[in-house]
Amino acid sequence: MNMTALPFDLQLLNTLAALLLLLSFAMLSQRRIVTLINLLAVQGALLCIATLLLAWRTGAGHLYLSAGLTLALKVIFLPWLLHRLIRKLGVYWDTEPLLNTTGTMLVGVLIVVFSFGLAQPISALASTATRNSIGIAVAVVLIAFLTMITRRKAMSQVVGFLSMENGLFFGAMSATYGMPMIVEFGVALDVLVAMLVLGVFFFQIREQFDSLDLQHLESLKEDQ
Amino acid sequence: MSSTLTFVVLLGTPLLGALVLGLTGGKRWAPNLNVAFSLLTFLAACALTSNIITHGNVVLMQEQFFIDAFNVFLVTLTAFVGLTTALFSRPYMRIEVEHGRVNSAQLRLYHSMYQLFMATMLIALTTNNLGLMWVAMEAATLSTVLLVTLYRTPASLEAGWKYFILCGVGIAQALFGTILLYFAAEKILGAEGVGALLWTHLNVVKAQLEPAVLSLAFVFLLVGYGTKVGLAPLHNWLPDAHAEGPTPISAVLSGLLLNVAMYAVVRCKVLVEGSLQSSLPGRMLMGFGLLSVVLAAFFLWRQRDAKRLFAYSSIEHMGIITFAFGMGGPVANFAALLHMTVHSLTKSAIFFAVGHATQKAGSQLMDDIRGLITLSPTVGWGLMMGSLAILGMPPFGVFASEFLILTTAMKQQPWATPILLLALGVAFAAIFSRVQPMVFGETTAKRLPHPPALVPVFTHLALVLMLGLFIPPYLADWYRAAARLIGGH
Amino acid sequence: MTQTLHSPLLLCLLLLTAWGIVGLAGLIRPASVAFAGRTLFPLGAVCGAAVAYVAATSLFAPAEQIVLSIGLPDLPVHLRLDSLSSAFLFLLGAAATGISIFAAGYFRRGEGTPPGLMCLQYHLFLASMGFVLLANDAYSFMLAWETMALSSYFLVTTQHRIPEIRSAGFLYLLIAHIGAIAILLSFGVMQGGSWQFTFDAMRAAQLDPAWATSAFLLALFGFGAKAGLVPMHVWLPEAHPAAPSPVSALMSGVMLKTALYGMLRVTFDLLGEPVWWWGLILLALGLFSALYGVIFAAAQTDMKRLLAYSSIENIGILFSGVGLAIVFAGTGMRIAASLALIAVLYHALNHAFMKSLLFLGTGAVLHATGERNLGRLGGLIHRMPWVAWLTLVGALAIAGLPPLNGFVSEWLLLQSFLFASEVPQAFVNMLLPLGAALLVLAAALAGYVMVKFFGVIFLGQPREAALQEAHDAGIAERAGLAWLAVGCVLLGLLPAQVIALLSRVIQPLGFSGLPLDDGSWWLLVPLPQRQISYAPLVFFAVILVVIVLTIAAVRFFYHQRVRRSDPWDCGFGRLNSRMQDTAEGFGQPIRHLFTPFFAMARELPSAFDPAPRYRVVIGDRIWRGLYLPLGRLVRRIADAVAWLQQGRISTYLLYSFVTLVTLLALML
Amino acid sequence: MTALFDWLAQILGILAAVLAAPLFLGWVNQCRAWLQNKSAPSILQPYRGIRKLFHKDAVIAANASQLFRLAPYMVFGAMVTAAAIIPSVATRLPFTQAADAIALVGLFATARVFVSLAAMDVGTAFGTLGARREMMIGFLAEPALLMIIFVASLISATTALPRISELLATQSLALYPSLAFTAVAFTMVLLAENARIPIDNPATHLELTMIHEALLLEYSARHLALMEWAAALKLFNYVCIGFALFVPWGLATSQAPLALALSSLFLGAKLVLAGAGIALIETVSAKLRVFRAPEFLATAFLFAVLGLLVRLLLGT
Repeated sequence: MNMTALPFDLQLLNTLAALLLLLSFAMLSQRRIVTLINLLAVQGALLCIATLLLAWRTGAGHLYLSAGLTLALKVIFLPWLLHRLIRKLGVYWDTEPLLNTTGTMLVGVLIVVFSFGLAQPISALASTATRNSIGIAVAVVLIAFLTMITRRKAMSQVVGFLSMENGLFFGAMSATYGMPMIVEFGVALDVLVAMLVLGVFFFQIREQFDSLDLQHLESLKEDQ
Repeated sequence: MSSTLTFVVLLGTPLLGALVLGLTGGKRWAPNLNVAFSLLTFLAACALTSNIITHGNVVLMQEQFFIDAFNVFLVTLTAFVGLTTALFSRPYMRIEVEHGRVNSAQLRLYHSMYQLFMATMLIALTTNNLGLMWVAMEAATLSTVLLVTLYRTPASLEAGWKYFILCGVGIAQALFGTILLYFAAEKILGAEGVGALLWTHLNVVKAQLEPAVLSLAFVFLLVGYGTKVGLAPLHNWLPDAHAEGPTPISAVLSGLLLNVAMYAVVRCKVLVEGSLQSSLPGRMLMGFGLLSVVLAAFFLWRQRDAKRLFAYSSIEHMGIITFAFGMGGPVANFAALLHMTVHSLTKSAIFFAVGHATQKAGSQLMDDIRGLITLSPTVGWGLMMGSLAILGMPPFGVFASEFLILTTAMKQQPWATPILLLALGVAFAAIFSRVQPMVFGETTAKRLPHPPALVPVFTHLALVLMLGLFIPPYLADWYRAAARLIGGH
Repeated sequence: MTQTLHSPLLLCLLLLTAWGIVGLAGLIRPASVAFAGRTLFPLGAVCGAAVAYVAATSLFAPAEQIVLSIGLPDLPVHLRLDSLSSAFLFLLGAAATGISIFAAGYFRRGEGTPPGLMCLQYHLFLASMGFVLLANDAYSFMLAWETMALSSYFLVTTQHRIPEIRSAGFLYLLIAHIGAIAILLSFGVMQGGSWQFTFDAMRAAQLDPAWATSAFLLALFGFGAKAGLVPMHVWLPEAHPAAPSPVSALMSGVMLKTALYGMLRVTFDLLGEPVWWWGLILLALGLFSALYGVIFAAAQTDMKRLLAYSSIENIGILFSGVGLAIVFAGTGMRIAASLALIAVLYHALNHAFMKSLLFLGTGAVLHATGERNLGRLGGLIHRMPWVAWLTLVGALAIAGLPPLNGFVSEWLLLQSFLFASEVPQAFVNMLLPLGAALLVLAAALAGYVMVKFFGVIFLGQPREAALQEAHDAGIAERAGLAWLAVGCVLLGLLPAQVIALLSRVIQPLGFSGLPLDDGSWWLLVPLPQRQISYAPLVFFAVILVVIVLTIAAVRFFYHQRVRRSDPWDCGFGRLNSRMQDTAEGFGQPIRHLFTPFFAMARELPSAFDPAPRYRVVIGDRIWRGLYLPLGRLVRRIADAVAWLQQGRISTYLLYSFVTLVTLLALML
Repeated sequence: MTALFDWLAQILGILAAVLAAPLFLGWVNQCRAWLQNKSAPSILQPYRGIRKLFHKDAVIAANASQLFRLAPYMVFGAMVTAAAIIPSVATRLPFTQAADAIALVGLFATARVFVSLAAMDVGTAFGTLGARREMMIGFLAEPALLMIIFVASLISATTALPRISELLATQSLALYPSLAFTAVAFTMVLLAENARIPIDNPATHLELTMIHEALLLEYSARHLALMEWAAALKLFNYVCIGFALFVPWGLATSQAPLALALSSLFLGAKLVLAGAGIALIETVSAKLRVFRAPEFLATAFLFAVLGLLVRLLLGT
C-alpha cells in the first residue's frame, strides 16, 4: 500500500513498528550488555509512544492506562533494576554468541519473512488501523526468541525475554487495541514478579559460580 | 452454604495462608498450620463439589470464574493432593531442618510459596477467563521457581534457571496464542469484548471463530502450555526441576501442575476443534503424546537419580494422556481423565515414598538406596506398590485407564498401538529394574529422627487400587459428563 | 444363600474370596509362623479341597455366568463357569490342597518375607489363578492374570537378599508382563469390530482368517511366555528354583496350566474354528520345547533347576498335543482331535500332581539338608524314607511308567498320533509321525532324567558327612506329599473314569467327546473300532500277584537268609562315596550326544595337576543368542536418544523454537 | 466254560514262557559255542545256575535299602507280565487286552528303571556306571522299539499286539517293505536290550565295557537268580515280540487244543531258528566300544523311522 494514502498518525505508527523491529535486530547483534539494556528501554519507550498514539486515536481509555504501565515498568523500573544488577554483579560483556553475528542476522531476516507471511491472513481480518504491524509483532517475538537462543550470559537472555514480552504487548495492541484491563494488569504483575525473582536468582547464581555465564549451568543432562 | 461463599473460601484460604505463613512460616508449628490451611481448602473443595453435584454448574463473580464437570473433580483432586502433600511435608521438612539443609527463612519461603502455588493452581483451574488462566499459570511457575532452588546447590540453581527460562518463554507463546484467540473472538463477541476471553462465551460461538486465526492460536497455545505439561521435545526443564527441588514440591509439580497445564491445553483444544471442524488439533496432540511416551521410555534407561527417574515417568504418562485426549471421543476422554486422576495420586504417593527413602539413604542416587523393606517395610512396600501401580500393573487404577486407552487406540489408531505397547514394555523394564534393588536386598538405609508420613502414601495407593477394581458411579458420571464436554470425534 | 449353594459358580466365587480372606488374615500377626502355619494354611487347604469338590460336581452342571457390579463402568466383571473351567479349577483345587497341607509344615522363621505376608501373597496367588479360570471378559481376565503374575513374583523373591533370586524375579515379571501385553493385543484383535471386550462378543465375532491368525499368534506368544515354551522359557529355570518349594510346586504344577487353559480357551472357544496349519506351529514349538527341556534337565546339577527344565519338557508335550488337536480339528477329524485334547487335559492333570509332588519332595530335602546341589546329596532314602518313597512315586509317574498316571496320558497322546497318517494334507501326514518319534524320544529321556534325579538324591552313599544328620519330613509335609502321591496312583489306575469325565469337559470346545463303551469299569477302551485297550488295574494286579507268588515260592522252596556285608564292588577295597557317579557324570552321555544344544564351558585338569578340579558350566544358547542382544539393542537406542539432552539451555530453547516454527509452517 | 479255558490257557502260556526262557538262553549259548567251535555247555546250564543261586545265602551290602531287595521281584514280575501280554502261542488271551504294545514297552521301561535304581542304591562306582549306561541304551532303544511298533500298527490300525499279528497272519504273504526295515531295526534293538554283542558281552566281567553285569554286581543268591531269570525271560519276550510282528504265521487264533498244540510246535521251531540266528550274529560281529553304542541304536531308530516313512510313502 502507498504510505501517502494513510493519515499521518498511522504512518507514524507504522514507522514506530518498523523501529521496533529494527531495535530487536540491534539487540540480536549487540554484545555489550549495558547497551542491550538501553536498547530494551528504548523499545519500551517506543511501545509507550505507540500506545499513547493509539489511545489518542481510538480514545480508548484503558490504553492510556496500559501506556502508563509500560512507561513505569518497561521504560523506567526494569532498565533501572537491570542496570543496578549489572553494576552489582559486574557483568558488562556477553561472550561470543553461539552463532556469529552475520549468520544470526541472516536467520533473523528469514524469520521476518516467515512471520510476515504468517501474519497475512490475520492482518486481512483485522479491523484495527494497525493491522499491518501484527506481522512485525510476530517477528519481534521470534527474533527475541532467537536472541535468547544465541546468548550465553544469563543477563542477556533475560533481556531477550523482556523484549519478547514487548513484542507480545505490541502484538496485543496492534491486533486488538490491547487485552482486557484485568489481563493487562495480571501480565504486568507477572512480569514485575518475574524480574524480582530474577534479581534473587542472579545473586544466588553469582554466589554459587561467581559468574553469570550459562556454561556453568550445563551439568544436568542425560548425555554423559 | 452458597457456592460463591464456598468458592471464596476455596480461593481465599490458600492466599491467606500464603500471607500468614509468609510471616510465620519459619516457626516450629508452621508445618501444622500449613496442614490446617490445606485441610480447610480441601473441605471447601468438598463442599463446593457437593454443591455442584446438587445444583449443577455455576458461574461466579461476573463470569470470571466457573465450575463445570471438567474442572470440578480436578479442583477436588488438587485440594486433596495438596492436603496429603502438606501432611507428608510435615515430617519431611522437619527432617530436612534437622539435617541442616534448610534454615527457618527458607522454611518460611517454602510454606508461603506452597500455599501460593495451591492458590494459583486453583485459580487456573476455576477461572473462566483465558487471560486470567494464563496469568495464573505464569504465577504458578514463579511461585515454584524459588522452591526448586530452595537448597541453593549448584544443581538446584541450574534446574531453577532452566525451569524459569523455558517455562517463561513457553508461557509467553501461550500469551500470544491467547491474544490471537481474543482477536478472533472479538470479531464475534463485539468490541471491548467483555466476554471475548470468557471460555463459556467462546464455547458457545466456537463454531463461528475464524479457523485461520485459531489454528495459529492453537499452535502458540499448544507449544506454550505444552511446555508446562512436559511434552517432548519441550520437556527438558521437567526432570531437572523435579529432581532438584524438595520432594513435596516434586510431588505437587508432578501430581498437580502437569494436570493443570494439561487442563489448559484441553480447554483450548475444545475451542479450536470447534472452530476448525477438523481433527488437526487432535492429530497434533497424538503426535506430541506418542513422541513423549517413546522418548521418555528410552530416557528412563539412563537414570541414576530416583526422582529424575520418576520425573521421566511423569513425562511418559503425560504423553499417554495427551495421546488419549488427541484421540478424543467419549471413551478416550474418559480414560484420559481417569488416567489424570490415578497418575497424580500414584505419582505423588511414589514421590512421598522416594522422599523418605532418599532421606534414609542420605542420597538421591538409586545405587545408594538399597533394601528399604528390611529397615522400614512400610516405605519399601509403598515404593514397590507405587511403582508397580505406575507401571500399569493390575489391580491398580492405572491399568484400568491404560486398558481403555489401548483398546480405544486399537480401534481408532491401530498404527499407534504397537508403538505405545513397545514404549510401555521398555519403560516397565527400565523402571522396575531400578526399583527392585532399591526395595529389596541388603539395606544401606538408616533410621530417621521423625517417623515417616505413611498415611498419605497408603491413602493414595488405596484410592488407586479402588479405582482399578471399582469406579464409584458418581465419579464415573463426572468423567462421562466431562468427556462429553471435551468432545472430539 | 440357598440359591448360592445351588450355583457352582457362586460357590467357587465364595471359595476364592475365602482364599483371599484367609490370606488377609495373615496380616493380623504377620510375624507369627505358628499362626500362618497351623491355622491359615490348613484353612487354605480346606478351601482348596472344597474348590476341587465343587468343580468336580459342576462338571455335570450346565455352563452358567454372572456379571458383578465391579470393574470398569462400561465393562463390569463377567464370570463364567463351564466344564473346561471346572476341569482346571479341579486341577487347581486338588493340587493346592496337597501343597497347602505341605506348606503348613514347611514355612519356618527365616530371612526374607515374614510368614504372614507370604501367606497373603500365597493365597492371593491361588485366588487370582481361580479368577483367571472364571473370567469371561478381557478386563477381568487381564486383571486376574496380572495379579497372578504379581503375587507369584513376590513369592519368588521371598529370599530377596540373594542377588540371583532378585534377578530371577525381575526376569520373570518382565517376561510375564510382555506376555500379558501380547495377550491384551490378541483380545483387541479378537473382539472383531464389536468393541465389546466380553468373551461372548469375541465368540460371536466373525474374523477374517488373517486377523484370526494374528490373534492366534499373539495369544500363542503371550500364553507361551507364561507357560515357558521355548524360546520364551528363559525365566522358568531361574524363577522356579528361586521360589520356596511349595511356591515352585504351585507355579510349575498349576500356574503353567492356566497358560494352557488360556491357549485352549482362545483357540477352540473364542476363535471358533481353528485353521489346521496353526497346529503345525504349536507342534513344532511344543516338540522342540519337549526335547530341549528334557535334554537340559538331564544336564542340570541343581535339583530344582532339573525339575524346572522337566516342566518345560512337559509343557512342550502339552502344547504339541494341542497342536495335534488343532490339526485334526482343522481337517475335520473330530474323533482324533477329541482324543488328542483329552490326552492334553489328562496330562495337564497328571503333571499338576507329579510335578508338585516332586517339587515338594525337593523342598523336604532342602529343609533336611539345606542343599540344592545334587553333587552334595545322596543316600537320603535311609534318613528320610517317607519323602524318598513318596517322591519315588512321582518320579516313576513323570517318567511315564505304567501303571502310574504319567503313562496313561502319554499313551493317549501316542494313540492320537497314530491318526496322523489319515490327515488329508500331503507331507503333513508324513511329518506328524516323525513328531511322534520326537515325543517318544523325549518321554524316554524323561525316564533317564528321573533315574538321575531320584538315584543321585536318595540312593547311593551320602556325598557329604552332614547328610547323616538329615531328618525326615514332619507330619504335615508327609500328608501333603501323600495326598499328591495318592492322586498320581489313582489317576493312573482309573483312566476309564477320568476319561469319561474329560470327554465331557471338551464339549464346550465344540467336540462331542469319545465313543466310549462303558462296558467294564476296569478296562479303558478309548476307541472301540481300533480294538485298543488298557487296564492298569489288571496290570498292577498281575505284577503284584507274581511278586507275591515268587516271594512265597522262594520262601517255600528255599530260605530267606540274608547276610549284611560291605559292598562287593568287584573286590576293589577303598571305594568311598566320592567315587560315585556325580550329577555331571550322569548327564555326560546326554551332553555328549546333544552337544549342539549346549553352550558349554569346561575346566579340565591336566594329568599332573596336584589339586585337580573338573568344572563344566552349561549355558543356554537361546539366552545368549536372543535375549542378551535384545537388551544391548535397547541400551544402544537409549544412549542414542540421550544425545538429545545435553544440558545446554540454548539447545533446549532451540528445540521449542524449531517446534514452534515447524508447527506454524504446517499451518500456513 | 470257554472263559475258564481261556484263563487256563493263559496261565499255561505264562508258565510255559517262564519255564522255557532259560532253555532258550541255553540254546543260544550252545549254538554260539558251536559256531565258535568251543565245547558247548549243556543246554540246561542256565537252570543249574539259577538253582545253585537259590540255595545260597543272600549277601547284601550293609547300606542297601529296601528298594535294592524289592527290585529283583519287581523286575521278574514285570517280565512275567510281559510274557502274559505277548501272543506267543495264542492270540485270544484274556490278558492281552490289558495292555497293548505301547504298554509293553512301558513295562520294559519300568523294569529297566528299577534295575538301574537298584544298581545305584549301594552307591559303588560300577553300579552307578552300569545304571548310567543302561539308561543310555534305554532312552535310545525304547523310541526305536516304539517306532517299530508304530509301523506295524499303522498297517493294522491298532496297537494291540494280538490284533496286529492276527491281521498280518491272516493276510497270506502280503509283502511289507516297511516291515523289512523295521525287522532290521528290531534285531538291533533286541541285541542291545538283551546285552548281547555288539553292545554288551554277557560272558565277560571286564568292568570298563560291561553294562548288564555292572548292574548286577551287588546282587547274590536268590536276588541274582531272579535277575538272571528275568534277563532270560526278557530275551524270550523280545524274540516272541519279533515273531508276533514279523513272522506271526502259525499263531492259534482260536482256543481249540489242536490249534494250540500246533502253534506251540510252530513257536518251538521259530525259537530254534531265532536262537541260532542270534548266535550267528553275535559270532560274526565284534563288540562295540560303549561310546559307539548310541550310534548303533540311533541307526536302529533311524531304520525304524525309515520304515515308517516307507510305510507312509508306499502305503504298504
